[in-house]
Amino acid sequence: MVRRHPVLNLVDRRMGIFLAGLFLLTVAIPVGNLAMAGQPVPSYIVALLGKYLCYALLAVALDLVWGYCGILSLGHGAFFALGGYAMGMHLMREIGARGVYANPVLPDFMVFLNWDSLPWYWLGFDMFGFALAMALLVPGLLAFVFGWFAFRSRVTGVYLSIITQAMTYALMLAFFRNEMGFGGYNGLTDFKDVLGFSLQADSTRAGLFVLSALALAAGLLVSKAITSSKLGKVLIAIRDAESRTRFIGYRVEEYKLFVFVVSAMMAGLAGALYVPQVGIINPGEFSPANSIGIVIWVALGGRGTLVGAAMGAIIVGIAQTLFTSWFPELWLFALGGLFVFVTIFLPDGVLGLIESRLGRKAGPGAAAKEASA
Amino acid sequence: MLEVKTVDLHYGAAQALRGVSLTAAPGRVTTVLGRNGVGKTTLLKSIVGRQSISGGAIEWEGQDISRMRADLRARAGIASVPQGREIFPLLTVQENLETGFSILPRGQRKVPDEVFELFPVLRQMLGRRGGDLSGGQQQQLAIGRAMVMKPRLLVLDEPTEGIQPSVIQDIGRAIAYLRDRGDMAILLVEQYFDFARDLCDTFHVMERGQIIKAGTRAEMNEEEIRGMMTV
Amino acid sequence: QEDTIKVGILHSLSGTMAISETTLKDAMLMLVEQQNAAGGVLGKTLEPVVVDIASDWPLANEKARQLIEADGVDVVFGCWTSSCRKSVLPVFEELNSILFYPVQYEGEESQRNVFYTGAAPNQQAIPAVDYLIETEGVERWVLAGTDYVYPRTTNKILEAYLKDKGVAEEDIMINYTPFGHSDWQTIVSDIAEFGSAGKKTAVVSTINGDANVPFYKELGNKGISAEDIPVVAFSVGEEELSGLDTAPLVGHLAAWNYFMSIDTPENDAFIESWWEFIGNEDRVTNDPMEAHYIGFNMWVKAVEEAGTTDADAVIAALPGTEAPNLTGGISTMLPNHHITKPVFVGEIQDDGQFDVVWETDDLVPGDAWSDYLPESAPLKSDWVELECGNYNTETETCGAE
Amino acid sequence: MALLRVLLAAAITCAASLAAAQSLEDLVATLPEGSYDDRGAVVAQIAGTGDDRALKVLESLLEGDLEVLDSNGRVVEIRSEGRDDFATDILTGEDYGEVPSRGSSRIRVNNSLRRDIRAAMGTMTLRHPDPARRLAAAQAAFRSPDPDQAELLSEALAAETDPQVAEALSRAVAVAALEGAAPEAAQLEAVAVLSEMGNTEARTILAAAAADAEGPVAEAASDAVRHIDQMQRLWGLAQNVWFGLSLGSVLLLAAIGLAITFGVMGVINMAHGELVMIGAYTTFVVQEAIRSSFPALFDWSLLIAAPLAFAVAGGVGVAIERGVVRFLYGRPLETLLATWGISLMLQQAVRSIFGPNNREVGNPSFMSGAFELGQMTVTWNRLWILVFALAVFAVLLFVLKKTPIGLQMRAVTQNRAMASNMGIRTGWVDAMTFGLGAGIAGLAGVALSQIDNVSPNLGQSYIVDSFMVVVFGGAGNIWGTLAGAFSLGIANKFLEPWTGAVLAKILVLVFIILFIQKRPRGLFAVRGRAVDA
Amino acid sequence: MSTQLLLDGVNRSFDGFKAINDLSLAVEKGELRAIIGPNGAGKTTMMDIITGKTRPDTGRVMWNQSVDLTRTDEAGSARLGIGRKFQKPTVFETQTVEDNIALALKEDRSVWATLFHRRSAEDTRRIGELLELVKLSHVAGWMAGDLSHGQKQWLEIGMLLAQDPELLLVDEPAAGMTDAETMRTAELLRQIAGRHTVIVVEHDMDFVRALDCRVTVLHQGHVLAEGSLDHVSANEQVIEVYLGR
Ligand SMILES: Nc1ncnc2c1ncn2[C@@H]1O[C@H](COP(=O)(O)OP(=O)(O)OP(=O)(O)O)[C@@H](O)[C@H]1O
Ligand SMILES: Nc1ncnc2c1ncn2[C@@H]1O[C@H](COP(=O)(O)OP(=O)(O)OP(=O)(O)O)[C@@H](O)[C@H]1O
Ligand SMILES: NC(N)=O
Ligand SMILES: [Mg+2]
Ligand SMILES: [Mg+2]
Repeated sequence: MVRRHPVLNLVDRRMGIFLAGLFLLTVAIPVGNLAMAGQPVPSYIVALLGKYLCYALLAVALDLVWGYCGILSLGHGAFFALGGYAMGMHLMREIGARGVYANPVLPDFMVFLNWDSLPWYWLGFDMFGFALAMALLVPGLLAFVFGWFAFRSRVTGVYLSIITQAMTYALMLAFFRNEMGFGGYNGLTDFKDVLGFSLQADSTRAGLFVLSALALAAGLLVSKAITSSKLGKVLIAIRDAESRTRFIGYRVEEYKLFVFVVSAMMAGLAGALYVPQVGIINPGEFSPANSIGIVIWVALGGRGTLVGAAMGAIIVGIAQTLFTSWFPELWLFALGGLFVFVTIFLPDGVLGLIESRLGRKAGPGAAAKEASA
Repeated sequence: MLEVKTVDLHYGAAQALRGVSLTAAPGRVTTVLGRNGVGKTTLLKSIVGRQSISGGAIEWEGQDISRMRADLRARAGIASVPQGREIFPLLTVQENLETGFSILPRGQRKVPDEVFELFPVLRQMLGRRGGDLSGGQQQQLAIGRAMVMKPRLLVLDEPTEGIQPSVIQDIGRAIAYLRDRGDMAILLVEQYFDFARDLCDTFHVMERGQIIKAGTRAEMNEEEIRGMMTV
Repeated sequence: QEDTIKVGILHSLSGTMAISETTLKDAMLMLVEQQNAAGGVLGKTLEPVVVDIASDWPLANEKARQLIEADGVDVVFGCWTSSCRKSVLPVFEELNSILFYPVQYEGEESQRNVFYTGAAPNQQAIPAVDYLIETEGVERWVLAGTDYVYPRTTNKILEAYLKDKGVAEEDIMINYTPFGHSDWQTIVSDIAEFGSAGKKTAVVSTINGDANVPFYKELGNKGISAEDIPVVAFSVGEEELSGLDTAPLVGHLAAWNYFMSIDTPENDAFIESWWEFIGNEDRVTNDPMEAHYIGFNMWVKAVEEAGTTDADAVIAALPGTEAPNLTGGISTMLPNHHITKPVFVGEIQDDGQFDVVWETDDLVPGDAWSDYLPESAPLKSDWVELECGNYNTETETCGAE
Repeated sequence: MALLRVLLAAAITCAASLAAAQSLEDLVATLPEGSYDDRGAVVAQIAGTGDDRALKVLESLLEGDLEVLDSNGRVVEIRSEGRDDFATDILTGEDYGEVPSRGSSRIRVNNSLRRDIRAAMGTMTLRHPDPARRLAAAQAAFRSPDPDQAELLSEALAAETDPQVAEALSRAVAVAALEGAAPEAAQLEAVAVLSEMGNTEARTILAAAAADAEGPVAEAASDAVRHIDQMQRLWGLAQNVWFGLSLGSVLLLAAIGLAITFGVMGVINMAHGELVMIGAYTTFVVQEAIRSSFPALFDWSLLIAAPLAFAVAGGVGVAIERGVVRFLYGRPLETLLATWGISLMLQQAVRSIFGPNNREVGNPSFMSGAFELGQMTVTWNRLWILVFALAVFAVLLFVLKKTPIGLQMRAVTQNRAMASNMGIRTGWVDAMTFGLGAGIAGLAGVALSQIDNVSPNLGQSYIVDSFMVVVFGGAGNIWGTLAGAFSLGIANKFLEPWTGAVLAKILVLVFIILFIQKRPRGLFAVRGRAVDA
Repeated sequence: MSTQLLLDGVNRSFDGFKAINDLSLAVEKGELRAIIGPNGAGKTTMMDIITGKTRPDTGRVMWNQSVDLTRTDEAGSARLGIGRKFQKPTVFETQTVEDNIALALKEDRSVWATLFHRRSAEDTRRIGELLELVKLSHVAGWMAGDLSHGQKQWLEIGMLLAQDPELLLVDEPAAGMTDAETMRTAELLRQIAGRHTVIVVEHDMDFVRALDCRVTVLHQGHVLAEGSLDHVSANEQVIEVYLGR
């Protein structure tokens, strides 16, 4: 038998098909658009797809902690938003003197609130590298501090879920406040360019799209590497019988902290890629409902499957895009109905359906569904 | 009279029972013996309505109950002491016992004195949560809880597991007493050979989802059966 | 060549803002229907394209792009919150299309592709405060608002203005509450306390949306009457009042550029057709609806004048366009893309309507850049002569250049 | 302010002297003309005529019912019946029958004019047979003190029989005494009365007296100010506690249904808020029906709505349980997805049926207004909501702990299969439990309709707080929900004056996060080996 | 030989009920010790205290005369070398029987080590050996949740052995086993003892007899008697509260 490279070992059939599809999209769209006249794929579709891919990465991040370690975070939107803000702050600084008040340093909203200098926490964000690092580190650090306390105190189950929700809710209220220096309710907007490329150029958009796809692929592979290692088995053990895992000597809090931080950084990266593509980051991203939305994507796609989670995010994204245009006044019936339908008729999520159609077993076993709840 | 007729049962694709038949009559103790994982618990689950069967029939007092909901079977007089105790952990001992009231007419909703006579520890612990009891105490509670229902068929899955010797003797005496009263059929799954032999009227030995040996107590050959229960 | 002209309608039909914006969507559908009945525009019928932005601002951005790029609309009427506008603005700029924004806002903006038909702060807040000072003799002020940009800016402008007028620091109390705040006990009793210090006190409310109903209910139940401490609101119109029993609130005030109760033939006709369109005579009209009415009519005129729906031509044609408003005047689109509007102060009546107690003599031109904020005082917007939204009159440059 | 007072006083005296010159007829005829200020002067003159009809004219003007008929220029009082208006001549009482809505124009009043009218009416109604009117008059006199009226007030006080009115009058007398040059004894007496009154209004007057007056009066006044300050601090504390309890009762109501569906059953019921919303809309529908068919029953509307809301929301709950949730036991997290979907559908359903806007739900009279408790104002609706919340809690506690169905509910949620083996009809019990939780959510909706928006967003605004309360209190323990609701309510209300509402809310959330570190299973944690197995 | 485990004057009560009452007990390194006693005597609670699951109200629990076990948590005690089989079998239901054993294998339990861990041939051999021992080889690939009650008990024993702990706390290993298996288990534990310290709780007197070791009788959280099985079974009080006549 031919020995496969360890990275290849990570790619099972499910992941392989998904990554292949992703690769095709990333190559086909930009190349097609640049090569062919008349843009076969309109730029709004590119922007849309880029946005979905960011959501997909966020969903993968959540699935890593929820699907594999049983940490139902109702606050993952916070990590996403923090990553988004970090990038948003950089884009804001990039505007420079092109803002409406032509202030070379202060963003417009600060000028307009009579701030006379940049708050300390805005320093350094003029450098792209710094901002990108912050997009990973700030969510990571928050997750670390939050997780450090919560996991050591053995906060689990709904209690953990609710405090993560409290966390994102508190951040939302805090970011609403103008005094915080993040643009208040309106958030950060009016971005002009990134690394010198105009955000309105189709080529930039295509570039961001490709980057999002790469990030998603990387996120999937990293998550897969984690979950298929022995550590992944420990995580599942924690998910299913936390106390038992301790008795055989695993420091549960360390394991939880590890995935929680990795997941938060992934979410932060998703946020950082999302912001330049949608052109706005505002505290609405911190809203508890948004974070619940992420959970919904994962549940819909198939919890504990990674690829399913990514698909769930994309499916809900597409459904929302289509429904809000097709039946703008009644679409909530359609979306709500979809959720109910999936839970009752597709207990293993959409991916479960597809795979059982193809005659293969989904997820970490049927019994997983029962015990892990 | 309970009649299990060539019952098959599957867990997904795996078959756990293969054409199992047995009867349990009032006034008699029917035992089922067998090694770990041969399907004893599965058989009992199919009788009390926890697992649906895929072939054959289960009749109780002349009525086919194979497709009946579990609570209706309880109403029809079937009570069970499951493996693993299955105490309601957050209900007090008193409340655990009272869950059996739902099938009793209003006037009869009282915990029978014999429960406390048999298991005095339960009386001391009436206000304690079931989940806080020790393993053996929980086992006693599980038996007591089934007795509250005044069943006509009592199904016991390894009732002596985790119980101290003196209480095992009491349980043996209690089963004998219930049997001798004559109005109750008792179906007992046991690993504890001596205990089973002392109580039973008829016995069945299971192996890989099938009954490979059955007979009356008189026909029970210790050597042979012990042999069947070792690998 | 297409035989219809598409009009995008970009409002929230679900989520927190649906409560306000759904009506605007209906109003737009009515205006389009009426215009079609009157022969359409440039001989073509108008085709409304409705989408739901679900009170989600990144989604608004996506939908705006979709309307313009995929559906090919020639103009969009939409948004309520400033965040929505800020979110879609780059799209309109990039794809060079037109947005009509119908809600009163904090100002400090003028964009080539956006036409602001709601009030700028100088068309609402300042006149209302003047009224309270002059007519009610108010000397002490509570500035209460929801914690976001519009109230914050408005209050900043007002604070500067009041201090200019000699109001002392300790006679101004500023209070912010979160969105959807529903427990007003503490704040209402603080207001009562603040107002019982012997000086005539008024509340200037920039409390937004859902929070108003519990606020007024608390006010009514606590027995704080307009005669003791009047409240003047900038975000409470007929629609918000329709969720309230207004009997205890009679005399509290609101400042707008339109009230349903204003007695003009245009308004009567508008209300009649609204009732007919919506099939319910209990439905009210309000200021942002009027703003859409004006904006829509201006757009129709500008298109007719330009002879095309091409964005550049229409943008060029719009400044100077006049259209009757519903209160008997003629509003004009200014070079700064804001319009002239009358300002009214009305008192709440027990039937849920407002009774106008004061109005400006003339229409007030909307000022994009407030004169009361130091940074924006030197800025000026003129898309006709200067072709610039933020021309600095001191450095004589346009924005960043 | 002082200037205003002088002007007003001048106007009144002036009106009195002019009374002979101008008849009521002439004055009423000039009423519609001129600015609000002009109208204010005319009002003072009308009050000064001493004409019996003057009071009625002023009352009608105050109510905004006075209009001028376009057809004949007469000033009439308008009565509305449905959409139709009827006019009667305010002075002659002549009936002009129905008038078209645009056929008359209202004589407008604004706030300052209303104040003038009330002040003018004040002196006329000091001896009015209705004590409420006398009280209003006394209060008006207190607000616009006039030394010239001191005597009038004292006489009224001497003749007064109603203790409440008498108290108000004595206060009015006191301010008047302090304003004018009353003898020292009278002033000291006045200081005592105001000190007793103890609120900020009194404090302001006393502080002014302390500054203006001399000798013992000034001293007494500054003592009184100190006394009031001290009392107010105490009352401030009491008031915060009350606000906290009241906020707590709202949280309790919103959360308590969830304490069953989520706390007891373990169903992450994201549609809980929408069930509350359904209760509120039921109230709305009941009130609409009452308004249009039996207006006399309006005060009973909530009592009628409560059982209906329980039934409607409970019914919807049973439908949700039987239709969806029952397939998901053992997969509790998937109930999150399904109930979220249901909540979206319910929101949209309400939006489609009732429209996206707020609907008006009125307060019945027993829930309107407020009463004074020392220096605290307690609103009736908040008080009743607190009582209601506690009552609902008590009933629920009884059902869960003392009834067979309560025992069965708990048994089923702890071990569904075993419960079934015990003969419990688990399906039925599940439906009843979910229905009970939903029904209680509906009841909460009835109460919340009294203080909040009735809109399709109602549910969304409570869902996060409700989960917070249940979990903070300790899921599965309804005492925990009670304690959680009140402690969060009180914490919030004590923080709010210091930090403002936004920061208070943030701090409460941070507090919850920290608290859960200390007690990872909530305030009233279920402990023991049963749970950490 | 030195004292491996020492309990000294340990008390623990639950809501006023004294589950452990001034309990003192010393177990030597390599010793095999049986603990018997009535239901509710406090045997399981004692194990909870040793493993750090339950904190005593008062008293000392010393490990190797140096480490205070009242301060370690569950993972800490496991890392010191204390392994436990639970009375109620608890296994990782959604993982295979084989993985259950693999997770329990004595290996570096740090996050990094597990992340980069690759199963060695030695691991595989050891897993196979253990599966054989507990008679679960034929179901090695099954989800542990699909096992019967008795099979889960066996898996627990397998996991305990996989940890290769210094001290084995074995709570009712014979429950649910046939008589023959019970004897085999006793034999197994006797073999292990010596190299390992073993504390066994059991109600099956035949099993205890087969262990042939020192027996401690607990009653109401306190040591009632100690000595050989014959010695304690002759004790009137033990017969009264535990064995029955
Ligand atoms: N958390 C708790 N709350 C209340 N009582 C408890 C708790 N934990 C244990 N108990 C009580 O402490 C006593 C000792 O229990 P333990 O489980 O240690 O007994 P045991 O000796 O292991 O009994 P068995 O032989 O039945 O397993 C029992 O009476 C039990 O009910
Ligand atoms: N939920 C389940 N899913 C799949 N297979 C199962 C399940 N429960 C039991 N089995 C399998 O069915 C067979 C019979 O199990 P059962 O529990 O009936 O055995 P048993 O005879 O009671 O054994 P024990 O003596 O160990 O209690 C076993 O092979 C077991 O692995
Ligand atoms: N522009 C506003 N009202 O947000
Ligand atoms: Mg079994
Ligand atoms: Mg035990």
